[in-house]
Amino acid sequence: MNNTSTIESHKDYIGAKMGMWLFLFTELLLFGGLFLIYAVYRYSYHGGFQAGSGELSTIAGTVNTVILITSSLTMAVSISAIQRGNRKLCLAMLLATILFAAAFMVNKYFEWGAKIHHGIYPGSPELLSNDHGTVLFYGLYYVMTGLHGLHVLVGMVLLSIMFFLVYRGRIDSTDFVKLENSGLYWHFVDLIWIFLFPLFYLIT
Amino acid sequence: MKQKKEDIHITGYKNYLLVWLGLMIFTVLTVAVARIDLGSINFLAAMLIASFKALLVITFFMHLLYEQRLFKIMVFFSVVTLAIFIGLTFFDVPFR
Amino acid sequence: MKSGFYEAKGKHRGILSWILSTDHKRIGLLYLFTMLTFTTVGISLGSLLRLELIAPGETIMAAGTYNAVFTLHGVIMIFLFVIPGLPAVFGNFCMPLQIGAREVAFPRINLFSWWLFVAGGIIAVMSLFTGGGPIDTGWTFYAPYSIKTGTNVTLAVFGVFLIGFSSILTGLNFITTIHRLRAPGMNWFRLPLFSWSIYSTAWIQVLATPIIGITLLLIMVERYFGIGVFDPDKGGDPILFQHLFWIYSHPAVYVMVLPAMGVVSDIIPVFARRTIFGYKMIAFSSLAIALLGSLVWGHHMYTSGMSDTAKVIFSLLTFLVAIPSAIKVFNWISTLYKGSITVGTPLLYVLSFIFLFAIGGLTGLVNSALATDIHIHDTQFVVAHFHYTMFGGTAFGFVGALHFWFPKMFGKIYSEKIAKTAWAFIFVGFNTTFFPLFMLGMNGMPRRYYDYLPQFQTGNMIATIGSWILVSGVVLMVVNLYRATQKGEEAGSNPWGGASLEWHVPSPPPHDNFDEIPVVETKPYEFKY
Amino acid sequence: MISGASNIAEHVDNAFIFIIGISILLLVSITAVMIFFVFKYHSSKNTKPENIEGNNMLEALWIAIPTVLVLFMFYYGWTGYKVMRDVPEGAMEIHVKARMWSWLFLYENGKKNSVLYVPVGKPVKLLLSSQDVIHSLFIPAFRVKEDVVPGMETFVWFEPTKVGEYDLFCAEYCGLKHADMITKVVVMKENEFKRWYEEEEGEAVPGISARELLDENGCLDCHTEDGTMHMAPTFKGLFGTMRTVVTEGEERSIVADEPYIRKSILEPESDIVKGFEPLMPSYLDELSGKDIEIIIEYLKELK
Ligand code: HEA
Ligand code: HEA
Ligand code: CUA
Ligand SMILES: [Cu+2]
Repeated sequence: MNNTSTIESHKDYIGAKMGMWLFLFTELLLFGGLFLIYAVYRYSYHGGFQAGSGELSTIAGTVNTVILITSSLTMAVSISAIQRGNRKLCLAMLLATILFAAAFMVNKYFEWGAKIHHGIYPGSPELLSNDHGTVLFYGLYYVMTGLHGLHVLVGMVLLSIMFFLVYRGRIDSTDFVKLENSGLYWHFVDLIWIFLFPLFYLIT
Repeated sequence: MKQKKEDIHITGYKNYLLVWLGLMIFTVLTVAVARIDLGSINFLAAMLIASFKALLVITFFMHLLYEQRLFKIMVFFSVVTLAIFIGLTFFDVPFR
Repeated sequence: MKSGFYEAKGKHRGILSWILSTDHKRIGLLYLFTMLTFTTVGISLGSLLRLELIAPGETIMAAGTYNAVFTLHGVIMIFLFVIPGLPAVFGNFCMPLQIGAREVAFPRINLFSWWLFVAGGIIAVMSLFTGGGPIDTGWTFYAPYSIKTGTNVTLAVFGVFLIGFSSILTGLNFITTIHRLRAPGMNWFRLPLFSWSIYSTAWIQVLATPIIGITLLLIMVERYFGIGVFDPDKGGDPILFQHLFWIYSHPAVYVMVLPAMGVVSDIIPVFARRTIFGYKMIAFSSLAIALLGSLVWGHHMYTSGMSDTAKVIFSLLTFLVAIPSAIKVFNWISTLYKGSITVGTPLLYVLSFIFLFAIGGLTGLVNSALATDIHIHDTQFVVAHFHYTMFGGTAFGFVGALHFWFPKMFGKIYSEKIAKTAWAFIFVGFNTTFFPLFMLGMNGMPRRYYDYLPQFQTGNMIATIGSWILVSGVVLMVVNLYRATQKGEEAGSNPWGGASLEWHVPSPPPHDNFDEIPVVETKPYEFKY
Repeated sequence: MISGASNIAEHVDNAFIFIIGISILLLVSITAVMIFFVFKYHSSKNTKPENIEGNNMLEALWIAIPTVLVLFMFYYGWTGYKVMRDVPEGAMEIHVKARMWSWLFLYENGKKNSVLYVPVGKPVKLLLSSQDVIHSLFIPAFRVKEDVVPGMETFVWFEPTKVGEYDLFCAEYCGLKHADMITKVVVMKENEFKRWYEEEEGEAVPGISARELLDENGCLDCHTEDGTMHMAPTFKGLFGTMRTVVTEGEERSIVADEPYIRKSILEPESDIVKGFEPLMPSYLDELSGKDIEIIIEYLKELK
């Protein structure tokens, strides 16, 4: 435990990353509460969950999974690029990440839109005519993918700011912890989706 | 102080591509497995694959492999905490 | 006139130089004064509750008002006073000084979390005057009542959500600070025990608070959109709400008490002039409490309809969490052994803490046992238990800390004589107010009753009279401290002869704490005679 | 503590005595030692403190002793509790319906009452269900308590050991009149109970029995008969007037005629009178068509 060298310096990069990881832990437990609820109701209402899941489009879900995983790749590459001083590649990759995020949201928009169009949204008479399991399945579906979608939006804003900072040269090969932390956040958003995908789209 | 060259590990683009490939394969796998009816194994398999994918993302994309040991301990504790919260709740629901 | 960190610095002047300051000492004081404001409201509401209960029947307020008053009293005391209390005020002010740092790791996030705290508090208070009127769910927000009642639950819950977020950011900041910013030579076993307890607390804040965050969000979503997760009419499970609520709210009681225990561990050696007994044991028991404390939430739900298996497991785990607390109590008392004790006001509060917290904790054991808790759950016995732990424990620790670090914070010393008189009033008043509630609870008087049957009259009357003694003691204490800030004598850098780092800098400390970052070579409780 | 009046009380009281006894012992000794030290080692008498860093033996001892003590406490608590969950065969079953803010006890032969009558010396099992929010049935003298949770059925059982009248409280906060949700348990000699249990109820006489219906079903907990507006619209002068109601978010006016009142009782959430909350449960399973007719006749009179 010898941190003497970092103490006098103004910027503590490891400290900054530690702060980000701690923040991600709170995010994990925030979603964790929802996973807990999901687990309990899936246990109690297996049939209803199956029925509800059958109505969701596996294709849309899979496409979004591929999009997010690929955006994670571009994010990681953009960090490697700035570390090597390749600003152009970094900017291109960041832009790609933001575009993938947008594509994810567009896909989500159509998915939700179709469901709502069919009268399936929380509290709708159409939905309430189903059994309890299905009602809860869709309740959780909207809340969990909704909260995740919100995180994607926040990520887009964050990455746009990073894009600007890299563009302005405020993030470069000697000081890139902000970009690293944004990357951590973005990968976390991907991580949550990795679990949401089988939990909602792949129940058999 | 600058973010020093020697304490950082720069992952090569190729490695990232490999990780991405792995994630893609797992995605295809999980969709495929869901198509065959294996009863309760289905759920287990889906969660196992998801956990593998998560592990890949955390170790490589999120660089945990190259961080201090302290970070790894912290991540481990947080995940265990969540598991305990869910686990203890399951002493209630199925036993009612 | 002004010295230390009170001196003007930076581009802002006047009030702005405070509310935009990123100095951990100024932020600590900001928390102190905002908290004082909210707590005054909480104290007044508590006194009103007691006044209503002086006699059976409707005395000063109707049922609906009473319900709103105890809810608000609980929400303010829990979320705006005891949870943020010690970490935000003394953690901010003293911890960086104790570990030999100039700042916390993220000063701007620190300021932001104060703003969130204020915003949350104001929103919670605003819910009184808007929408369907003051929230009447109790501080536990149990579903399905909280999703059915017409009162302004949504806004109040949103306020609490923001306060929770503020608490998370504080915790995150402190963990990073303690890991990264310790002075050279300040290894983990030279850390003062208050900083240890802040560290353990911070982990609970980071890992448990998000659970209440999502639970409160779901209450809001449920009220607006009716997704059904807590609504039995749609298949939701009200007991699941209780799980989620207590997964946070039980660990939260250790957020309240751990820092107070740290204060006790720091004050006793100073007034006994000897080193703490069993340093490592005390440090590790803080971690053990934080850890075990996350496994016991079900003890609030013995009558809820939870499965019997879960009840037995939670009961056993609850008993285990009492052991680290017992270790601490025994070690504190051993620290008095062969000391050279002077009974200053801080020590008086600390010794009362041990006595009152022992009562609170031991009655906690009565709550933990299945058979007995069935009888006393949701009665005045529980009310007495938690006032003994939160008030007798945390608030006494808070006030003790205030008297201990007051000279450091303000550079002045208060009148010992008046401080001791105030202590006597508070101590006597406290016991008169809350001890009778144990009896009332054993005799079956439920809590959250504005009206009660005649057989409960005597105990309630004694309690109400006690609350008057208590409040007069608190007023005396506040007046004494206020006078000291105005015309108290200069305190000097080390009025108590403490050994930890905060006593090595002037009072009040200068802007950057240390001219030169100290190199630590001794344990925190090695005194010079 | 109030004296116990059921078979369960004895077990619970044993656990109380054990835990509180040890606690008092510990509290007194800890406090005594603490005060003793403060006097003995006061700086006026002991000027030279001694640094003692710790003592492994002692510290091990005070981990071990509390551990043993709490395990015993746990055991007492558990065994006492087991008694509460082992319902003997052939216990008399009584259904309990809780709602804001009154109790209704339904006996196996169809008898209904708002006071709980039970025979002494016979095991009784109460099956608890709620129509709205969580309540909790609490009989201090019997040392039993169990939440009444909407959407599921919970139970308590006991065997009263002493004839007499005991208080029954609602212990879980349930809204405005939580403190008024109290009634009595009357424990009777067996033959007296039989007489009461088998006694025929009088013919339904309109007027009188409508009030009974309203009272028994908890309607009067929210709706008054004297014109004051409480949680719900008053019954006085209700019939035949124009009401402004909210139906699926839309405001509309409607006359309070027979169909309207019937619908309000059976599907209360469909039309909500403006300014009130949708708190009322449906009485589909509680009131027969005949009951509702009686109530409507009564409301017509209540000008
Ligand atoms: C600061 C807050 C605080 C603290 C520290 C505690 C500490 C403890 N609490 Fe308490 N509790 C609350 C605040 C707190 N509690 C609140 C707010 C509620 C009610 C919430 C509501 O419903 O509104 C509550 C309710 C509550 C219940 C639920 C009661 C009910 O609703 O039916 C239970 C049940 O087990 C319980 C148990 C305990 C235990 C075992 C401890 C232990 O940690 C105590 C450990 C301490 C000691 C044991 C004493 C010191 C040691 C000795 C003197 C040495 C000898 C010891 C031994 C031999 C073991 N508490
Ligand atoms: C920290 C927590 C705390 C504190 C200090 C208090 C203080 C008091 N409480 Fe508390 N009370 C609760 C937390 C607290 N309460 C909670 C959580 C509930 C449950 C609500 C619910 O059921 O939902 C409750 C419920 C409750 C009830 C039960 C209502 C019921 O169930 O019917 C009653 C009734 O007597 C009561 C009375 C009082 C009184 C008279 C005081 C007085 O002692 C007031 C005097 C206060 C003080 C002396 C404060 C001491 C602190 C300081 C002096 C520090 C000064 C501050 C700064 C310098 C910043 N309270
Ligand atoms: Cu019903 Cu309280
Ligand atoms: Cu608890």
